Amino acid sequence: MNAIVTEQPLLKVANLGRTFDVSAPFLQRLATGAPRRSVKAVDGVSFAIRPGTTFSLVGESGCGKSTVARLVAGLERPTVGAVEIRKDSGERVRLQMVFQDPVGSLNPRWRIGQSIAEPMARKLGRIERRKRIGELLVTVGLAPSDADKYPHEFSGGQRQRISIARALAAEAELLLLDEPTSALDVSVQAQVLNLLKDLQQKLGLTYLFISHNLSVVRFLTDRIGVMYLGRLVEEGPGEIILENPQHPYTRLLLETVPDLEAPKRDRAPLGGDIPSPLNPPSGCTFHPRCPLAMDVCKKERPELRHSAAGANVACHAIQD
Amino acid sequence: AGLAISAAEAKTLRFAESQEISSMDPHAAREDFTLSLIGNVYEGLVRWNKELKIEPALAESWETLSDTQWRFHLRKGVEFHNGNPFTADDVIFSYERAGSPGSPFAGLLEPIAGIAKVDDHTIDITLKRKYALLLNDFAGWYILDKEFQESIGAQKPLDLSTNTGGAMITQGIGTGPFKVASREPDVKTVFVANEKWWDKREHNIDEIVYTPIANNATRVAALLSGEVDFIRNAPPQDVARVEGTPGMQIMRAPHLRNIFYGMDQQSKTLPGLDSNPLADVRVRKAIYQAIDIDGIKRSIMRDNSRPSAIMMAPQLPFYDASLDVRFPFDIEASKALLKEAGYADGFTLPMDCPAGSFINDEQICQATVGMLAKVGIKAQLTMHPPVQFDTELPAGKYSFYMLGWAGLPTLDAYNIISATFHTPTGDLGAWNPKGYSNARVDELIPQIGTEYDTEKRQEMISEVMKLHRDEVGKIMLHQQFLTWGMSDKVHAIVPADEYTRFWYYTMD
Amino acid sequence: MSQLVLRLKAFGNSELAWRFRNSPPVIFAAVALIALVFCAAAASLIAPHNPFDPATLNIMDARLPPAWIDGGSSTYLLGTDEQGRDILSTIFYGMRVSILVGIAAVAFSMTIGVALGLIAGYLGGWVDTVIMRLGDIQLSFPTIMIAFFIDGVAKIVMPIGMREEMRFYVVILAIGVADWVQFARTVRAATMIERRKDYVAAARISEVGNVRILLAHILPNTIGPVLVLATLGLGVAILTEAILSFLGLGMPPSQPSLGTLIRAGNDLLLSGEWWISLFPGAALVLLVLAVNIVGDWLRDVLNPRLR
Amino acid sequence: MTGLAFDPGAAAQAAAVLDVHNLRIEFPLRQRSLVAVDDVSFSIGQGEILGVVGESGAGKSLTGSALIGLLQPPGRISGGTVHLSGQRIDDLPQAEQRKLRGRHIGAIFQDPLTSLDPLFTVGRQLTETIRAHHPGNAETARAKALQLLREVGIADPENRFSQYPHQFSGGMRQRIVIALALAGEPELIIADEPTTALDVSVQAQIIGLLKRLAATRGTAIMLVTHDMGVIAETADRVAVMYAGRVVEIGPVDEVIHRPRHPYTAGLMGSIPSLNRKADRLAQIDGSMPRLGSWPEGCAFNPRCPKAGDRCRSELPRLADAGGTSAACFIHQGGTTL
Amino acid sequence: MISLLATRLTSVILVMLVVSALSFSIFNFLGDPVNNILGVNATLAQREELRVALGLDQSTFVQFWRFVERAVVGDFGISYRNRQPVVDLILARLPATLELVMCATVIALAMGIPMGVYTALKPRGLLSRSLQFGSLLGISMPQFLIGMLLILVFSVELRWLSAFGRGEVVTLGWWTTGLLTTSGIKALIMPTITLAVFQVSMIMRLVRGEMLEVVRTDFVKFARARGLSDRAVYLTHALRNSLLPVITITGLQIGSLIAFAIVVEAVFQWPGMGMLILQAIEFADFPVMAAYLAFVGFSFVTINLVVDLIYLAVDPRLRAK
Ligand SMILES: Nc1ncnc2c1ncn2[C@@H]1O[C@H](COP(=O)(O)OP(=O)(O)OP(=O)(O)O)[C@@H](O)[C@H]1O
Ligand SMILES: Nc1ncnc2c1ncn2[C@@H]1O[C@H](COP(=O)(O)OP(=O)(O)OP(=O)(O)O)[C@@H](O)[C@H]1O
Ligand SMILES: [Mg+2]
Ligand SMILES: [Mg+2]
Repeated sequence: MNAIVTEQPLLKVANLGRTFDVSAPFLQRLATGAPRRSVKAVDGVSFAIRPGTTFSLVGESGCGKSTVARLVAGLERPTVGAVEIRKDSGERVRLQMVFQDPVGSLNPRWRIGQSIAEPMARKLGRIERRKRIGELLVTVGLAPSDADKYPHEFSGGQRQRISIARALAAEAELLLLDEPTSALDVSVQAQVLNLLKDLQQKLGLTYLFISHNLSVVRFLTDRIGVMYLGRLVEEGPGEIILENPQHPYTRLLLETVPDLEAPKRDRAPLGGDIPSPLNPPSGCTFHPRCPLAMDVCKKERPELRHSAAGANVACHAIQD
Repeated sequence: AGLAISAAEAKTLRFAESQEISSMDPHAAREDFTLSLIGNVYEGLVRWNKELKIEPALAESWETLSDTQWRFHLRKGVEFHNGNPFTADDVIFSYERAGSPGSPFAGLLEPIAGIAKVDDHTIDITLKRKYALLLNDFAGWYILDKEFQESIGAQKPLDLSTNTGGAMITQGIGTGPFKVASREPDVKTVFVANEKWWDKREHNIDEIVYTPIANNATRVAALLSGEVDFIRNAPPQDVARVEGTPGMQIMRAPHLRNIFYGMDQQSKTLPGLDSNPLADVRVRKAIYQAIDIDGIKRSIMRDNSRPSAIMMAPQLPFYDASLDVRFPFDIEASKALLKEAGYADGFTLPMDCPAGSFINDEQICQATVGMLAKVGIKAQLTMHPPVQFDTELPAGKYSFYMLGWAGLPTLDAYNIISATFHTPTGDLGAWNPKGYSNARVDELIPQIGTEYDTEKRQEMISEVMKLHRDEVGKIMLHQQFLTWGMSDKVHAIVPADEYTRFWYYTMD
Repeated sequence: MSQLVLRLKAFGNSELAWRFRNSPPVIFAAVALIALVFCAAAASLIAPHNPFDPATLNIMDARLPPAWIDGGSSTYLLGTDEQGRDILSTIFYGMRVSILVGIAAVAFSMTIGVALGLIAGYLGGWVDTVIMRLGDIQLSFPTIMIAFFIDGVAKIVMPIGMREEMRFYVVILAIGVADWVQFARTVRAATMIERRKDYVAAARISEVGNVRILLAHILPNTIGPVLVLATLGLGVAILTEAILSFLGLGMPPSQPSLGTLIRAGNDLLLSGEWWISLFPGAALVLLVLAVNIVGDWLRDVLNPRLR
Repeated sequence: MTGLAFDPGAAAQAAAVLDVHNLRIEFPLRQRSLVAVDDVSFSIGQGEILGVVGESGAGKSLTGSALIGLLQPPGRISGGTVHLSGQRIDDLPQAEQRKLRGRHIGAIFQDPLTSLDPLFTVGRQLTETIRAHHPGNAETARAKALQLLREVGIADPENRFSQYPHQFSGGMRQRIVIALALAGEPELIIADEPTTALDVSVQAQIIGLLKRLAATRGTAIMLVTHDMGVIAETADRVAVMYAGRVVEIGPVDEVIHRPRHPYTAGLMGSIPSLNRKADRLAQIDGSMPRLGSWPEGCAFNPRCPKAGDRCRSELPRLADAGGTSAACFIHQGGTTL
Repeated sequence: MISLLATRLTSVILVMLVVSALSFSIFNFLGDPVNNILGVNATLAQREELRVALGLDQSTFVQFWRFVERAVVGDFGISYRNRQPVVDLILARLPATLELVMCATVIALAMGIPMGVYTALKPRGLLSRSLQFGSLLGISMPQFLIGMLLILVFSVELRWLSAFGRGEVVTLGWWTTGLLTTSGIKALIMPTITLAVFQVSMIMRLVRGEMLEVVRTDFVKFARARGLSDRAVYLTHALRNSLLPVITITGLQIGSLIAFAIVVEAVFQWPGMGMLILQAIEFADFPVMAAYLAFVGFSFVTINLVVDLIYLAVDPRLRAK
């Protein structure tokens, strides 16, 4: 949908992995002989985002979506793999992040003007800075005079707008949006989604968008990556994934989403809970819940392969 | 029924005091309190009587064979509490035990060259040199039963590094009027009357229960509430309360202890000054005359003190009342003296006092600070816990300090002047660090120690006392009073040396 | 200026102010506290006598009872002590020392505790382990034992002339050292929560340095419970000083605190001169009670979990 | 029990299990008193599921708490009536209200992680609830508890019986919460956002369970949520709340597809669709005013695209709007949107 | 379980190391016992001799090493003051202090918990308010003041209770108890009250605070929604959860009670460890001081361990792993 799709990707993530050590303290391990335990929060994730487009990560709680965002933001170091953020010119790409929790994402003791000013270029003068803050607030639909207020004087939606203003203040080209609307009411969610879309069109921003809500993803995204227990199980253009899902997990997701349009579907929700990431199932981690599971699924981990439908799928049961 | 009657008739004296008996071993410690209390269990060859005169105890009589040779005739028919007879062997054993290296009594017995047994009840003592105070010293040296000591493995005084003689902490066998019945250190010690005591029993006490109570207020409260019959040292401030309580009384007596300020008179400079004003007798006298000793007596001691001018209580032999005249309290004279000495504007004076060693020591020192301020001397008072004070003072760390001296257990001026008047050299003048120094005094002191002739001794002691007074070697304050609080059922004697000689006590 | 007025007004309308206006005991305690602190702070101006100018003391005036009792003198409203010092004035001066010791001790433990808590909470890992283990060990020794220890060391280390002057600092150290753990634990817990919050991540993405994040972002957000702790700690510190005084480890008679006064008076409890110990005792209890009531109220009001 | 599905239409006509009339909830604060819920009326029939939707702070949970008599003081019911199976319950004394709880009205709260006491086994919590309502010995209570666990779909109930809440996953815990709510065999269950904290796949399981219970047991369910999708899936009728009032109530199909109130309409428009990619979402500007600063007249008027003068001064009451009831003047003349 | 013991064990070792270093510095810092042992009349030579005998003349390091060596096998030497093995001394005083501390703790819990529950559930009643004020007063009064006032009233004026000591004690093995005699119990009353006042207030306030928070939690709300009786809701569910932190604090408090016992024992001449340490400090009785410190550190660690074990028993979440 954007004119510049042929460009080099702005963000490229290759075989990204992050393992967290969640072992008991050293002495305790020593005493009990307990082994070290670790969680593979992100395991071999690869994708790329072209400038001016949106890439969405979807998946259920704990599947590693936020960790990917934090790795990209540089808040965590990858255990393996690399994050490449580069423009053609080789210049550094400025990135910012918008978080899920509207309460925690702004320092409650700072006036919001201060918060917005924090990532601004240091060299800016006081007056210039104020002017810019005012402009940014207007851009996200607030008033310049709001700069002197404290976060608690704003509603959740307004606070997300302020976070977006802060991201824009850094003149970021890449925004990492970690469930920016899941804590909001639908009417307010619509406002924020519209704003995000407007900004992308106006400023040519690139988004890494994280959500567990497929409808929201559909509204905003160009490409989608579906994650399950730290791994990307399906990846491809939004339309293809949503309309013709290949991976059984993607299908399950789509099936269980309650839908206004087609209520009272006779859904057969899958039994079982998401396994603990501490000891994930062997082979394909989805096999215990998978209707298509075969013997090979228990032993071998499927690689992401291009499927006939046009997306990349990691499933033994899908032939290409 | 018989039990009830005897219980009703049995006289129990419940006694409390701030300290604790450190051990039942009379050769292991030399502090006055312990010696005072276990002096009811053990006896020496001689003892002090009610009037603080030496009288025969385990020795019936003695004579000098020469200047350095004494013969003692031991009392016959005396039994230890365990029934063993008392003989010359016990005396020799006790001499060897108390005089052994490491024993606190080694110094006391140092003048003795040896003891020879003549027969079971006669011994000869050879001195290294002429020594005037042998009997005084013997009153504080108690005799133990050789056989018993050997049976419990306590042939040597308690030794902390090897813990030999540990058995003596809770038990002891002597010849005295009371026996140790039971003892829990820090909690309770019970003595019972020795029915087989050799002496005529004047007392009617059957049992003494001793409890240490360190906190002054609690101790007085225990007396007032009737839980104890007798406390030594009712603090002056509580005297009126005790006297005002029906059934209670206070028995007063002057104590041998004199309180004074000692001074650094040797250093060239005092801390914080570029001179040593205290080296100047005029300054010492100025300080002396700035102190309102009668004010202290009235307000702080509540009349339980006697201002004194010489460091010797009237109760001691060789006391010379004509010398005991203070320089008057006179602020103007004091200022004039300071001006004369070149300190018209006063000076700052570091001052160090023990907290809790003497009666109301803290208050007296504070009051002194105020009094000195009136003549321009800014005293900077530091209070020290006694343990630290007693370590730092002999080490010469203080410039102006409070101290008290009684002359115990010798009860003679020699003890006082050798420790606090003599220029510090070796064992002499140990408690006079950097202090008073006078060649004539130093010359007289050893002579006083060896002179048998009482007239000559009196002359020499008076001379030393006068010199020291006139040169203001110390700033004398007062003689403390003993204020013993007790139920009026108790009839006690209050000797100036503060010893509790229970064999003179009776109870209604 | 008008900003200030506005903010004051806003404060006047705030929940806090409203709750305050509606709790008479707290108002009473706050007024008492202000009055006591004022008397203490202005002791040298308002006290009728200067009890610590030795030159003005007269031992003849010693042990006078309060003015309304026979033998009392109107110059000495609450009577005099054994040195002839005015009890009312010694209470003012003593309160000043008590409050100063209390505040300084709390400030000391707060500074150490907050700093260590921030570092432990933010850095985590072995730094955290070491600091918190240290805290555990520290907690194995009750305040009094620590005070004994510090006191003992100070007595030996310091030259004789300085001991008395330095006492103030030694007492502060003795009380202060014992209390840092509480602050550290509180701040550490708060820091661990705050550092995971998204605004910290946002700051890190914006390449704000660690020190600035700690001081400008995290510290202000942990300070609420710290202040409550500090207020309550003040009461405890003043009491601890009194207890140390009772055991002979507190302030010396030359700079007496309320505790020192009570200890001196304690010996006179049975003597009939009750005013010498009772009035300082009452002042101490009143002071600590007022501090505690205010602190307690602050904790209830500021505790988000109780809303 | 036949296992046959209940006919909701018929049930609504029969005596309503719950009948709320003009309910008003107040918070007496400082000087003034805040009215958080006002003029709320609705009824739920046997086996019927009434969905209650609305933005955060609209008063959904308060209404639910008021019905089970668990309003947090100083909040109180200050007007209106509540009838349960024909009996008035809002004015009952505390002790009587307590007897209703669990026995006649069950409740399920949002967070299954915090609804169970962590220190007691699941079995203990179940049996204590059962025995609070039904006389019987420990044996029968245990049997009943196992039966309940089985009913809510817990596998291996015998083993699970003696486990502690932390040993269960979120979805299972919510099942246990439901079992506890059912323990007294109540006629009505108030489910306050029972699925919000759960993952979508688990969410679907819980919704299925609730629907099955309504159908097989005939329990009336008030399902509070702000997820329209869940409502569409589950509810028979739906009440839309805005600023403490019900602005529209009617059969779920009507409300979703043919909303009569401008707020409902805006709400529906702002939900992105899974099936169609929209360029822009229809959004309602602004946000719901906070409690205590509700505007004069219709509370929605500052955000309403169709607001007129009357809306700014006068409060519209719920009235028939053809198909649903809506509180909007547009329908007072009968015109649809 | 084992891991818990292991963590605790390391902290024991850590604490003990620190303690021995601390105690040892005390050895070196707190002054010289020689004067106290020998009295003022001892000669310089005798002082020196005793110093050598006690090892006080040796280098700090050598002294420290000797100390640690012996401390490891529980030999803290011989008290300079009581001239008894320190360990015997501590064991002899232990029952008195423990009895006092335990009685105070029992009173604190028996009164503090119900008072806390009551004030949390009925915060506005007159009784509640009085209790709360009382508890504030309780934490605002220094113990020695309470003790002295009690003595003044009940011993001196009314002559009901004993102002000092433990009264008659009964010996049971190495333990001595005053709980079996009338005079023992009478003697125990005032010190226990003095020591407990602060604790009662603490526990009450703690329970109240926890209760207030727990009562607001979802599971209490849900328990009420299930139709449980108020008794079951508050006294079973709410109280049990409120008591978890109380366990920790009570553990910590028992430790500090041992310390505060110093003050109470000093006022009432209670022959326990507090008196022992006070006298030891007065006397520069290093071995006792060191052993006391070690004992306090050790009991803290032990109490912590017990607290952990209780937690383990009470909180199933901890038992999981
Ligand atoms: N700092 C950390 N230490 C240990 N484990 C972690 C850490 N951060 C994340 N994890 C684990 O990694 C996994 C993925 O977490 P992540 O937050 O990325 O999931 P998510 O998909 O964003 O979930 P949600 O939808 O709940 O936000 C989880 O199992 C989580 O417990
Ligand atoms: N205890 C209380 N004191 C004061 N106001 C309260 C209290 N409880 C709730 N309110 C207010 O009542 C209003 C309705 O709250 P309620 O919890 O019913 O909202 P809700 O519709 O359930 O929202 P959500 O979807 O966020 O749960 C809110 O504005 C809330 O702030
Ligand atoms: Mg996430
Ligand atoms: Mg709600």
